[in-house]
Amino acid sequence: MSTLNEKITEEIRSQAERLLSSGEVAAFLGYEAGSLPMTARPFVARKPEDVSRLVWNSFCVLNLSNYLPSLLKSFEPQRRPGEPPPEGPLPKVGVIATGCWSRNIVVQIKENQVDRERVVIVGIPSRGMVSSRKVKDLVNNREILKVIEEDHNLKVSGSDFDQEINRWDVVRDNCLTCVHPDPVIYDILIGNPSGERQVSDRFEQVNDIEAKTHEERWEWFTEAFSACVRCYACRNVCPLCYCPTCFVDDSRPQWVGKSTDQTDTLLFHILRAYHCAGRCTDCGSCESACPVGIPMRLLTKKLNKDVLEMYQSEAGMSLDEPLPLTTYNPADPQGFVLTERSEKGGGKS
Amino acid sequence: MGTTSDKKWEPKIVAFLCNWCSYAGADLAGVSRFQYPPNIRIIRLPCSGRVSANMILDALRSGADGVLVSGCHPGDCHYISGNLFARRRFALLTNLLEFVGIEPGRVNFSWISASEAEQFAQVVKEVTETVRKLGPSTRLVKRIG
Amino acid sequence: MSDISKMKNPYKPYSARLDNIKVETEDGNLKTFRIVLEEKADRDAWSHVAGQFAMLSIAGKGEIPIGIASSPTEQGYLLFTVNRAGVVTTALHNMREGDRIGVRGPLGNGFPVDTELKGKNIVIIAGGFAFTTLRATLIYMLENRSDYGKITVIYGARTPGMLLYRDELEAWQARDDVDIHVTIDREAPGWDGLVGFVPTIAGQVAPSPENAAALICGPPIMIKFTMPPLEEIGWTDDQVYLSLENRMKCGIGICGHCNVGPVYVCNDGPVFTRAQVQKLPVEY
Amino acid sequence: MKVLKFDRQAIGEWLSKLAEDYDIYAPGESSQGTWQLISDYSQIDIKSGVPEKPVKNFLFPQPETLLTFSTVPDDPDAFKPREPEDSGRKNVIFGVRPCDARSISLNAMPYEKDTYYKANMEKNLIIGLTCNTPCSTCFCTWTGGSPMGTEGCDISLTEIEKDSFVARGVTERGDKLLCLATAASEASDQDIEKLSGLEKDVAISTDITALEETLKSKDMMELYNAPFWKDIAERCVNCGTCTFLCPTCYCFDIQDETLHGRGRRIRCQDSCMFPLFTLHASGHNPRGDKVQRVRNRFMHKLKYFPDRFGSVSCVGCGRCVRDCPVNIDIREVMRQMLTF
Repeated sequence: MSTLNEKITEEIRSQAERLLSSGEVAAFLGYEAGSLPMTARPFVARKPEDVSRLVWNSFCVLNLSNYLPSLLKSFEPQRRPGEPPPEGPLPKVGVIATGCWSRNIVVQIKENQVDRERVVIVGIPSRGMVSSRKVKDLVNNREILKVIEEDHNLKVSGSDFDQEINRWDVVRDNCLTCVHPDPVIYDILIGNPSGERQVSDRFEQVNDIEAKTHEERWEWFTEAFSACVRCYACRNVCPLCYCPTCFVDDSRPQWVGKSTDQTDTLLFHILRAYHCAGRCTDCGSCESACPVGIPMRLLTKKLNKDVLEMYQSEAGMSLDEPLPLTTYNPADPQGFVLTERSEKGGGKS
Repeated sequence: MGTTSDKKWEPKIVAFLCNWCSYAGADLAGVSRFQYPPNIRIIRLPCSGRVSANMILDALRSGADGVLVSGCHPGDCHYISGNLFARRRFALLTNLLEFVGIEPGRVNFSWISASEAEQFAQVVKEVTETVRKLGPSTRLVKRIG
Repeated sequence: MSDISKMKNPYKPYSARLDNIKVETEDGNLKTFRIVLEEKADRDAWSHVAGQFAMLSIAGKGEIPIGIASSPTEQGYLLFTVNRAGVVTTALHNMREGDRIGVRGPLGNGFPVDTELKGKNIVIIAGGFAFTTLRATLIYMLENRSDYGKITVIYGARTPGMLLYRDELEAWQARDDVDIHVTIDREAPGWDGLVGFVPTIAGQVAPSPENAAALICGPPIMIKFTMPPLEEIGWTDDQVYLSLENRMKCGIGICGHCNVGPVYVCNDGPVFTRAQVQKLPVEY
Repeated sequence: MKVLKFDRQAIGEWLSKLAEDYDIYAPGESSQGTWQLISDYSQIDIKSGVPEKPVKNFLFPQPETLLTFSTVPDDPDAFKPREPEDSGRKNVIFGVRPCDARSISLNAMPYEKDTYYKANMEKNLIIGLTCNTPCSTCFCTWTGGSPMGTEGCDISLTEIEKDSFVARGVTERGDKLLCLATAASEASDQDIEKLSGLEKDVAISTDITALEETLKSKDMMELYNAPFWKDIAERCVNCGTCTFLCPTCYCFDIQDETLHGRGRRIRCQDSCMFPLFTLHASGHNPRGDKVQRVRNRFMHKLKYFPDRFGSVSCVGCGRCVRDCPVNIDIREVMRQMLTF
């Protein structure tokens, strides 16, 4: 009996092989096995023989669409700024996409970072990815030497322990509160769509923080973000972050200092999250990539909540709808404006 | 903006005003001799749509005790819709700042037209009083040495 | 462990004053700053070799590595010709005579004017605003004229207005112990000198490689096209000295910013022979 | 050199004694092994293997003020840099693993002329803790270290059996600290035997030998031009996780900060993974491509540094292996370089 993930892996391989050997795509973006338990590596298959390296499991935590713009660009002939794109069709790239990843591709298409014609999207309805941090916590941070994944359990073992963990207990928080596990755009679908998920309160973590006083919130914020080393892994694994010069690298003016000074670190996180407003799909890459466990996803989740409540919009749900911050409604809530205080409406949390 | 312990603390408020409405409103307030607190330092911009989160946070980082951003009333923007786009961004920003624990009232927004001199004076009074009650800003203020 | 109190803090600049500021080029983007160290002890301690650089330090803005344009024989002051490009250079360009800056150095190796180059025929080839440390070198050599054989200078800029040190160029051209070829890229009204790119002129002047060394500073593209005509008449890579540039922070071979493969431009350079550079990755 | 035997209580008493004159930092029980200012032995977590953050954060404080100056124009000393005053307070860093401790002396080689680094070496006393059970990501023996190593330590502590430690003074100042341990006893011959037994037994199995020599014997430009860099770099996201967590990544940036009439020049850790690291003011970038930056990091550690200083600039702590978001494993890179 093979597990669900093994079946999906087989299917990915055969689709990738078909796409690569037919020449339909020049490269196929997926995952291969990592060198440690609970790791998987983004991998670009370029030849049909590469596809045997492709895998699918619960540790494919980074959003593959992050690699799409640069991978597509690598197949374009080099040109100077301002030079028109070359005539004729350019090579295509195949990519695996779960619900949130596919929504990020939609955002990228809308922001002109990805050409829909040049991607072959292999959709996979997501069963949620596992947080290795949660697993480590569950085994009291003992060293994990082996993890065998079954459909509903993880068999975790170390030099002096064996433990069976219910997979759902260690699924990442963003996946636990995800309501759109199915890809919103795809060319090929592997597995069956699971439909919209019912989640009792998808913004529970945000609500908990909102319920605090501002003193408590400040305490939480400074404490939770204090370990940051400014490695920018959260920024660099984010498919939304593609600016040629990030605001943290601006020198004229220099918006934030470069050291791990508290103010500079906090400003970085506020502005990074803010730049994702209306675009973030809560894919959880940032939190998964963070080497020191900072919950920066809560900031984007708060923005997602406000965008949904105030502008009835969720990032990347359709190719037709404009991104919420590129449009407006004359009747948008403005209760936060001093001169409009008498009006009813949202805007205040 | 040096901290002077011997003198009584007075809030310092950075005001980002759009050129066409709020700045003109401030101008008219002056010409019309409406009294308002001298605590604001005005920065004129073409449109409230030009005000970015970076600027607001930079003011706080540099030690401003409060920030006021003011533009034309919705529908009156010189650039037709600059303030309507900005309104969405400001709503999200002010919520996010409060979410991380910045005191409500540090960062303020208003719509003031070129003819609303009295309202301008009123808003400045209100913001100054709010910030005065909050006391000197400490969160997100950069400290060196 | 060595006694730290006896070590010199390598990050603390000497305080200095801007003594004179001269706009060099017609676009105003290049200025020569004459600076004087504030403390007599610092002035006395200062000693550099042509081709070395220093970190100019503007408190509050940062530091930048700039080649020293004055010769060690010019006593009492230092010259730096600075192109306005980034944060610090812009701040420097906005400063006035009398303002305080910092200087950290001298740093790097410099040209081997007192060793390998002695007794040789010297060819100096410079393009654009890379003439600065070569000016220092030329003046040093002219002051010690008998130590060197024939000295040939080929210097080019886009337009007459973009030439550095114009007064001095004229004075050198009047001397008979140095052969100066000044060229501009295209014909310009009022210009009766040479016209053509530096590599072309270098090919025409064609100095003999016999007991000679060439010091070349300029944009990478100029260096690239200057080499073939020289190689044609027998120049080899170990006769050619280049000065590399890279982003720098510490200037003393620690911080890692300026490395070209295994070497640090700041400490192992900035002067390398072309033969040395050819063995390095192209990371400059 | 002194060799003492401690039980938990004796260590606790000793640390309390030391806390009178020193700030004591150790991997904290409540912080998943990050360094914490501790006041009580019970707060220390010595089980968790290599702490999350490297010991270099004490030798390159974040940020470190190099100079201070006034920016008030009327001040006659405006913009005249001064060295910051030193509080004189010293730290004891407790529970430093041999890999981290070794990084201090490796980094000291390029920092030979750096007064700040030297001062920080004097300011921080290192109490090492040897590894009886190395982690699966540990490979200190590949790079010239050992799980029982004492290099870079002032005192080396070994748990010879549960809650029973042997402490060896490694440096003179380490010995002086041990003199304050009144509740400890001289180690017996038996204890020392146990210690040497552990030194023989604790091992990290590997087929990698003579890493340094082999790498040094390779041609630099051939390694530089090797085709495998492209494959390694393909999945790299160019974040700085590896560099900031690496105990031997020592590159730094210098920044000026001013506010309200005061200014300081600081240095902070920097990462060669960032494009900004090499960007010229002209816009030209000598390492503008991801693959160039990835290659530079590994070449620096494994080729340029050993060619210049003799050792590879890696202590095998495994932090980058463990925390790289895309699982770039330096052990695989080493193998590729060795077999190329």
